[in-house]
Amino acid sequence: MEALIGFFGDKLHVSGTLALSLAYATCIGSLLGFVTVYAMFAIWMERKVAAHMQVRYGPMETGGWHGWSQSIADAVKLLFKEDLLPRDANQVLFWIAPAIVFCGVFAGLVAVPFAVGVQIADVHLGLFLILSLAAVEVVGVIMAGWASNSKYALFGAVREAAQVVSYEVPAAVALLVPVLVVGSFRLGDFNAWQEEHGWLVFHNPFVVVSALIFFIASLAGCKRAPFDLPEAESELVSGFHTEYSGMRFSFFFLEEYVSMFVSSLLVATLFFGGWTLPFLNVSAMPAPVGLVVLLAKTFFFIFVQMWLRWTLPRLRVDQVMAMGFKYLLPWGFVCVVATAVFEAQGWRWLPV
Amino acid sequence: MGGIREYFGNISDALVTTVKGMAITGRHFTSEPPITVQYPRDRLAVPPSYRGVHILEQQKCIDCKLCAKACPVDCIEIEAVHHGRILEWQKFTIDYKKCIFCEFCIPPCPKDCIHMTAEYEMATAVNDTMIEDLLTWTGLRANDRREVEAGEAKKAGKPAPPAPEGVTPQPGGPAGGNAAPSGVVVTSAYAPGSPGAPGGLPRGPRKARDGSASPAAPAAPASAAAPAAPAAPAAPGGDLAARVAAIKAGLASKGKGPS
Amino acid sequence: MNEDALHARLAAAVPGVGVLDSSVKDPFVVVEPGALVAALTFLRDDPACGMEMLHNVTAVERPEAMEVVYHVCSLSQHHSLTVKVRMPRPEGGTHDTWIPEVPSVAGVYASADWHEREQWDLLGVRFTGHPDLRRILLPPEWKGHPLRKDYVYPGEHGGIPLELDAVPLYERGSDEPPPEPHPPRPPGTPLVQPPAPFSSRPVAAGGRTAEPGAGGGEPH
Amino acid sequence: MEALELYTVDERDDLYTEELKLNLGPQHPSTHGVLRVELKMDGEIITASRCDIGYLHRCAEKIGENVSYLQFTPYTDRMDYLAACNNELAWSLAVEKLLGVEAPERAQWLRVIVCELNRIASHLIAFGTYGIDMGANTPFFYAFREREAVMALLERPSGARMLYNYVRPGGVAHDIDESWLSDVLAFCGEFEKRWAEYNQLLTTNRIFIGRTANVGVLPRDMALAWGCTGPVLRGSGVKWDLRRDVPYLWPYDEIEFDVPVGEGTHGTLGDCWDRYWVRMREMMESIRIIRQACARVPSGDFMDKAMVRMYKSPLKPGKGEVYMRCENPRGELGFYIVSDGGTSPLRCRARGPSFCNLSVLDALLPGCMIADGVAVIGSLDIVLGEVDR
Repeated sequence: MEALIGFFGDKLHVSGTLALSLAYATCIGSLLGFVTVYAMFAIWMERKVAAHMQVRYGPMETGGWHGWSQSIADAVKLLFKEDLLPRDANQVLFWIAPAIVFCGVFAGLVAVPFAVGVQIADVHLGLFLILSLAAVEVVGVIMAGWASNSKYALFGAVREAAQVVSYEVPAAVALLVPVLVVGSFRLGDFNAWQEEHGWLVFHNPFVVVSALIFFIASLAGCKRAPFDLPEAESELVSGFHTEYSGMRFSFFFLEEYVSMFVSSLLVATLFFGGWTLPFLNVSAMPAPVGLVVLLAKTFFFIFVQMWLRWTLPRLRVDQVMAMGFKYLLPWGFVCVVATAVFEAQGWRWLPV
Repeated sequence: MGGIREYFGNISDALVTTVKGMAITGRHFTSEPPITVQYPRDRLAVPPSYRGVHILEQQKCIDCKLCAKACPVDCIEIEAVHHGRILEWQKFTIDYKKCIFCEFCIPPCPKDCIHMTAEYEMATAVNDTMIEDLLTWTGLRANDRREVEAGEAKKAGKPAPPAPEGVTPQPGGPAGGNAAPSGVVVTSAYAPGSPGAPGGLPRGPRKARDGSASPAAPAAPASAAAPAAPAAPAAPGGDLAARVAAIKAGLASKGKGPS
Repeated sequence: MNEDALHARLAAAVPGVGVLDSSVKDPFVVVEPGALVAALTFLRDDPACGMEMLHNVTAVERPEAMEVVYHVCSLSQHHSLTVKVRMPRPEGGTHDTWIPEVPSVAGVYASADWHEREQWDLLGVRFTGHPDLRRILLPPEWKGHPLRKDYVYPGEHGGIPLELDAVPLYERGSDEPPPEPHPPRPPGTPLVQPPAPFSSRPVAAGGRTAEPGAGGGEPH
Repeated sequence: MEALELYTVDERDDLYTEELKLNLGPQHPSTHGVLRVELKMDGEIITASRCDIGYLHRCAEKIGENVSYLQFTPYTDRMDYLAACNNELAWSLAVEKLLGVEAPERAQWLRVIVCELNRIASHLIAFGTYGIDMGANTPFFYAFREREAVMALLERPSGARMLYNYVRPGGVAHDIDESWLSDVLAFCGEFEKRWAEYNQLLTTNRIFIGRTANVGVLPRDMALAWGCTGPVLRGSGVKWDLRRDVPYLWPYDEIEFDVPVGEGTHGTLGDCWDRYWVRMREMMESIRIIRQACARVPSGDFMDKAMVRMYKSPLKPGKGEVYMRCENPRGELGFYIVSDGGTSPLRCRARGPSFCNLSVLDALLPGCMIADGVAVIGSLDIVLGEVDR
């Protein structure tokens, strides 16, 4: 980010605030571009992964090889689709809800280090910022469910409120473990720490358990796989975004894939050593190599999320709550305490 | 104590069964090839015994209407004027909006002249086009017309009109190479031997037919729906005409007997 | 236990039970309407009969009477019995005037609940004492009982014409005359347009399809 | 239709709560057809439910009174369109019993094979759609892969893929080609491997068990009182299968197969999981039956000689009435035909198994959550064509 401001400063002889805003504009623009391209690729990838797991082909027609341009066609279709507004829905809330939902998750990407120098805002409380912004998205979903004046959407919104809020607690507790080991909230520090000490996952067994807990909690956070109750097709027709169509619906769709990306990225950065590789000194190499390594890990976790979605049935609302509070939370606390003891004694698990 | 064991049992059970389930879908993702067929391009092979669109061998049909009576949904309508043994065909339509493809119309036919082909693609946008006419020709063919007039003349006592020289036996298919018949000679899509009948020549945009004996080779690409040969004896146009001629000869020889 | 023994036990226990008619392939017992509930309760509760399940209730409209037939069967003793109730048709008893009354057995067998509602709905047999005798299959405001022999097929229902080939309402404006149907298709033009030339890939013979994209089709 | 009486004000001291009336259907992804259930909801819990059927009512019984005995056969296919052969079998046996005719031996064995194949296809749909009701979409596609093989097998002799019109009064419509029996045996071998896969993927899955065990428990006497039959009754522990207990087709006596019954392995006896597990084991029993039947198909004619004239002139059975019931994949399908000597029956009543199985729903739903309600409807495995006829 500073390099960008510097570039604007001397190349275009622009004064301070204008350079700052220009730099931010380019960053946000490039991030938005990256996110939409990623979302289209992820949607196509999900349809192909689901298809091949179900002995069928998936999109084949649009574009040449294996229907690669299916997502672009869908996006264009959604652009031209009629944007319905239910008769006595609450117009204002109905209109704002998708925006809030998308911004909540998209803003989380601000504090994420993509490669050695590539980071929009090097926030010292990066992890804390991302978690709190993820909570904003819940407000948008409840607004959508309430505003669309349909009983099924209302049920979806109420389930969303119960599930996502209650799964942020185990997620936060599970994240305490890496923070405790590394000692800082800044995501850059995690990469640096893991460069010399090796991947955090191999640090002690409880970090592995907390990684699993965080992965499951983030699944529930972005309403995926066994926890996709707010948009349960077989019960609630399509949950909170039943009444949405056209571009508004695509915002919800985009949000789901971006939150998948954020949570996979967090798992990769915090537990599996961001852009570091055990044998290769990646930070010495040029920035794109780190970016490729990080994205490879992220897409592996996104694949695992998709794999889970097409294997497991859906949980019931009370089972989701029970699992959150009876299984994930207690084990989260156990991991935190145990890691604290391990750190104090300096025990290590593997000779790394 | 049971609670604790059950608590840990749940955790291990959940993890083990999830992983086993993922193993199945993972194996399908990597090693099982997809089995779906991309429909308009590739089509599943349809067995010859498939019950699809009907086909009528009009020469053998004697307008007994048994098939129309046997139909549970009454979707067959037949109209023909009887001139003694000769039939002047108006229509033989099946309403495919009602037809349930139960093949009850096939067994009662005394002459065994209605069959079902393996053709199943009949989607159309307009309801009225679902009423399909199975006739190969309507009205009277030239040969039949002459016999009818000869009969009436004999009845009225006048001498029979002289037969034009060089009349060749009437091939079963569209009217032979003689004078343009008075009836509208039209070839139905699925009549035996006509292009487009399954197993027959590929169907394509139809050129106006003016009595030319051999069907002109249409330019449209080969897109015959049913690759498998249909059970119906709709052999390719060539040898069918020969077979029909043989039947005609047979009819002519025992024509004197009770028809 | 065969039908005769069953009938003997029933006739002994419950008054008003008729003779066993075994002229037909499935012998049946005719019971007066008044004794119906007692007979079925006995058949269900008596350990020797042990008719646990009433699996069918049917009303049959004969020219001379309306019969309601109850098929009960025992799962433990592997036997079954047909019990009939006959309501003679009053003279001049037509579709609109004659609604026969039969006591409901929904109290004895819960399965009778829906069966009786269906017979009321389709044949107009009123089952007195039924907890919730509403129409089950037809819309609630439907008039008449379709399975009656003298039922007149209604011309329209709720403004929707019911003739077989009626021009659908949405095609017909409220006032302007119905549009004349499309010109009939000249015989000979193919019913099915040739499929659009989608792509050049060969038509697969077996179930397996050629790998898309690879194996280009023959030139055209 | 008077509205459900909803209690409006609940005088809890501060919280003003109200019941919600929710319409599940007739257009809903998991009602297995056009079924509408009016639910009274207190939050996620269903407090009262009322089924509203009749959206697929075609009055087949009125048509039965206007067409001949042979012509009604294709209409019975359209009742339970997932098990067309079993419907035709019940109708054909009823007409044969009325006429006092017996189908030839080869036809009887072909009927057993074709009906058991159709039972597997029907149970495969029940298994696939039950997976979708629970949220797992993948088993559906595996189920349809096997069902496609069954439909291809049944297509060869009959000529149609779903509504076969193959079993007719007096025998079967066409003879089978010579390689058909070997293909059926090949399918049986292949199916067993796939069946084990289904269990590993869905049946033993902890989430699936959590969603179905102890849900929609149907006690034994309640099932009997409501007239439930088939896998719904057997799921509650009652060993009652018409193929064995009320023999209607003599080849079944010469075949050795057993009747799977619910045992309450996960949760109480008679819950959704038991009904599901009974259907899964019934598929394997059908495979056993098919294997034994394929080995014993004798040569000979496939349609009774005297009955062939029914194609030309309609049958005229004498006066009489007959009730014939057969084991349809969903339960006991019975045809009660009253004939007054004419060419078409005076009254032909079809007792559909789904009609009685569905009548239990109003008693099962109160107390469940919506997700359980969907699970209960799925476990009853109803087909609305048969409920509404």
